[in-house]
Amino acid sequence: MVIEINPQQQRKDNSLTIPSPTFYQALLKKIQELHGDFGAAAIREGFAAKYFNERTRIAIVRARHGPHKLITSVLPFVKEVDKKKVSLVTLYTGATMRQCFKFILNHQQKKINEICSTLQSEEEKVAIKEALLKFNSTQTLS
Amino acid sequence: MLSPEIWNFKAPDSLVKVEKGNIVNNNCFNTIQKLHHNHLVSVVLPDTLRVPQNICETLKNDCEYYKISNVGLDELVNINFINAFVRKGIFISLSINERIDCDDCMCITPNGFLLLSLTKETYESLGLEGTPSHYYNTKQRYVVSINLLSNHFKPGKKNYDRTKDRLLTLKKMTLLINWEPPHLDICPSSVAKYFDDLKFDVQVCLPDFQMRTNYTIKVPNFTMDNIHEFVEWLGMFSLESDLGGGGESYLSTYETPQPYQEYGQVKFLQWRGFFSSQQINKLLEVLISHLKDEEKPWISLYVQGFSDVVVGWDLQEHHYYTNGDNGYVIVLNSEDYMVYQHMCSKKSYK
Amino acid sequence: MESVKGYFDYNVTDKCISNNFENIAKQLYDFGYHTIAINQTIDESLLEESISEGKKKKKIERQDIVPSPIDAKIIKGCDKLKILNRLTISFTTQDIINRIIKSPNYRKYHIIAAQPESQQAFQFTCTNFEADIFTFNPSTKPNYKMQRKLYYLLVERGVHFEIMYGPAIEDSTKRKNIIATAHMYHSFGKSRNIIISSGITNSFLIRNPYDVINLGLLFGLSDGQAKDAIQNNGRNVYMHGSTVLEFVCWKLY
Amino acid sequence: MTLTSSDFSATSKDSGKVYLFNLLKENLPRRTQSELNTLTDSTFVFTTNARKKGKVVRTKKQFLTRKERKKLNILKLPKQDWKYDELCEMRELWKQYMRNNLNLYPKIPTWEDPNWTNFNITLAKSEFIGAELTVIRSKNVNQVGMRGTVVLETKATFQIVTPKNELKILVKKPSVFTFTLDDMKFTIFGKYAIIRPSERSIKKIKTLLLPDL
Amino acid sequence: MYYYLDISFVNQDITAALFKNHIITSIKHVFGEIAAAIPFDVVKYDPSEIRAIVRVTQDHYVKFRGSLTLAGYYQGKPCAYIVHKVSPLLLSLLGDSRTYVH
Repeated sequence: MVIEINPQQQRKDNSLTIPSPTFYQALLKKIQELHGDFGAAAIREGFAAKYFNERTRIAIVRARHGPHKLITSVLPFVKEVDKKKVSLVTLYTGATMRQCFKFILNHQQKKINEICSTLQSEEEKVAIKEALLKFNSTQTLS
Repeated sequence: MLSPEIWNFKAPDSLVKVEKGNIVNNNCFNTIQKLHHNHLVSVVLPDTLRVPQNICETLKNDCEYYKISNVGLDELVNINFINAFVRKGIFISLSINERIDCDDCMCITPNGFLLLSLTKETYESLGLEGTPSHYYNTKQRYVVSINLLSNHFKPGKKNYDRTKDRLLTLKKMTLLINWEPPHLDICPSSVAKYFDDLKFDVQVCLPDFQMRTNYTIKVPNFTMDNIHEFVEWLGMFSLESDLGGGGESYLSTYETPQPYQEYGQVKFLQWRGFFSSQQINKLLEVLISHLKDEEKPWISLYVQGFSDVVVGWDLQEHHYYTNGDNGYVIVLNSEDYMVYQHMCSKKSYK
Repeated sequence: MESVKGYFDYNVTDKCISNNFENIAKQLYDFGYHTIAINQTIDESLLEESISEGKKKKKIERQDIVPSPIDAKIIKGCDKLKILNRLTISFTTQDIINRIIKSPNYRKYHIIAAQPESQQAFQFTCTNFEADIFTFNPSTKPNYKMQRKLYYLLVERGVHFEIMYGPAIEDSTKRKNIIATAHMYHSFGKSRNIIISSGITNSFLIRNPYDVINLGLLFGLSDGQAKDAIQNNGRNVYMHGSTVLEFVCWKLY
Repeated sequence: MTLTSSDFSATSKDSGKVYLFNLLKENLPRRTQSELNTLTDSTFVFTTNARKKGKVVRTKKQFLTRKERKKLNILKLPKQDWKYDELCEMRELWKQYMRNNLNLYPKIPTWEDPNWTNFNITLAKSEFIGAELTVIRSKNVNQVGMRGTVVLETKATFQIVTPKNELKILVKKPSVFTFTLDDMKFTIFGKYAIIRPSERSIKKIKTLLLPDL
Repeated sequence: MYYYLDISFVNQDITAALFKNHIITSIKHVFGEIAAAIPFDVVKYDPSEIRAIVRVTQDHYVKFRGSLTLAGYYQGKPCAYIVHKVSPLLLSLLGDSRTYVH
């Protein structure tokens, strides 16, 4: 699942730094709270959450086919990660990593066009473009 | 990697058959015929001040049954026993203190079948022809059926001798016996005397009878559409649970089904023991005659079979997954009747 | 080779032998467990000192590392209850096993359970250790990697996988480990050859067989498998436990 | 250097040697000329795999072929006229054979003793003809309860004579047999005994056997 | 479409409301908040024997009964729920032929 994390107070270049383990712990705690021991045990096999890109605030969560319903049901309730007020939005749930990365690429493409239309000066456009595309798809999940 | 079901689990299912119709051509009787071994009978009589004596008597006098402990099964196959009791009158018997899902059980049906439900090991060392049970796909349980009344089942015949000495190898069981003599002058206790001479310890058991009256009860009138709520109310009433009296109570949100009337007294009668289907028939006739002469909203009769019986409904195999109940509810009023049959499910567990 | 019947409970720990075993056995029998196994464990750690001090003293003391099986004096009231002896060996390396197998007490046990603690030990159980039950320690996460191939290898050799519900009742981390391992068994080998046992230490943790069948559904077993978990698979374990080396075996008359 | 046919026909034994000498002198390299005269006494075999073709001697036939035996129907035992009590001395003989077969062990071992396995192996290798077998458990149900003296044992069946003087064929695979010797009761699991009796003494049975049907 | 359970509570005596409350907490413990909202009714409560009849919908029955078996502690002290009889028909809880002494 591809998730976008929107913090409450916007930083100036709206980037957000969250270490992946705390994001993983926050999700696990919320599932334990909402789905109890049974839920926490059900998703433990093959559950991984990685926070990828500070600037575009995208995280990827991997879960097995049956228990992924638990995660989608928990995401709207996650309010606070690493003592920062956040709200999670699921952008895409796909079965393979390739699909997720393809989605992320054209998601960022859309983001760039948005930002380019607002900015006028040329060099700002170039800076934003290469910052967004820094994300490389070869990074594998832990 | 396939992951197990974690969201909605399916409860073990059971089979319900509902049958409605006009009281004139009711066939409650053949449903009663189907269930041979009955353990618990309960009757609900709304709006009655005094229960007529003949209702209480039908299942009380001469309804004794006998408990015989550690009987070898070859006694039941011995020919003069068959000629004396099984051929004449209606003879039913059942093994108790044995679990149908892990031990070996025995039962005799009125039409003269001796049925054994055996585990794999006892079946293989018994040596009588049997069919693997429908519910276990790994052939862990077998059902052996011996027809006692068939005419070639006589001493001297190969089949008879083999059955007799093979049954010796089975372990001894405690049995319940209920025999109805063909005509009235033979006393039903001659079965007990027969076993007494053979030096088995025989106990006479009387069915225990309870009667209870509840006052000012909201009774739903019997309509053909919401049968389930009606049967549920019957259960609530028989177990004396709170019938959703006041407003919102924390404990239970149960309300009596809507079109109800208030009655001063409602009687609840319950018999427990070992009854044959003929005795239940007599009780139903008495109830129908009682319904005719006194005007009643409705009358309900609930009969529950044994949970460890080899054959549930008319030679259909019975099993005990987490609950082994088979029973039926009959509700009558002046124009129509309803039979609510509740059986164990027919699916074998995979 | 007497026939064993009724429901099976293969993990009555020896801790509950100390305090009034009678009413525990009585309660088990009334619930329907006609065959139980008293479980004695050998932990590898306590084996260490016995070996090391053996070397120090240079005297090979013949102390047998396998405790002698508790002979169940017939408990009052339920002589029908069949009591077996089970030995659980939790080990990380292979060399302990050879010492255990050689000890004379080892052959007195009806059922042998293996509890590997490391990948190498797990590999050894899969290939050539004659165990009847494969158990795991609920309080720690399993530190060996299970695969589908190894699971089926164990299934062909007739080894049964044990899930305990006693510790699941006591403590929530144990409960999570047990449920996660049960789901892992389901995803690796469609939860074949699974038995559910109690692993009880006191009489409050005993549950009746139909609750255990319902618990089996939660552990990812189908309804037939849940029923077999405490009934037919128990019989297979007993049969596997008493394998004979020749097709002729004998008993005194 | 081409040989003409005349060389061959005219040469007698010693001229062959001379011819050989010249042949070697020409072909061998210069350096080995001196050893040539030492070569005279070694013999060279030029024909590679010539084998003496002897006449094939057919071994004399010891026994009838299977087809002949079938024609004379020796293979099948007669169904009728068996006398159970006539076989009693055969039973005694077998008991005697089993006793001295088993008294190699002073104390009969139990399951825990170390020599339990080889006690079993001697049992497995012993002969069963003449034993008094009863079937205690079997998958096909009408075989259960049969009792009799084993008269013939084949790969898949025991043929027994029951006390009612009938010859019965018991299939080994689905059933469990027992026989008693003085005060000891022996159980045989049929499905592991499916070996031809002649091979049974030779074959090593080392698999793990489940005592179950 | 309902399932009925005949449950008795071992070890301490406890009032009806506390009984239901403890069931809810044990469900929350095992299956979490979402499952704690399972609608179930304690239809009959007998304080002398601490025995109750509970009605639960059919698709929540397995989770409900699972959390009952996995409930082990009440206010620190060990406790246990014993399920005597279970049936989709309420009338069959009137009597159990297995435990009846003739």
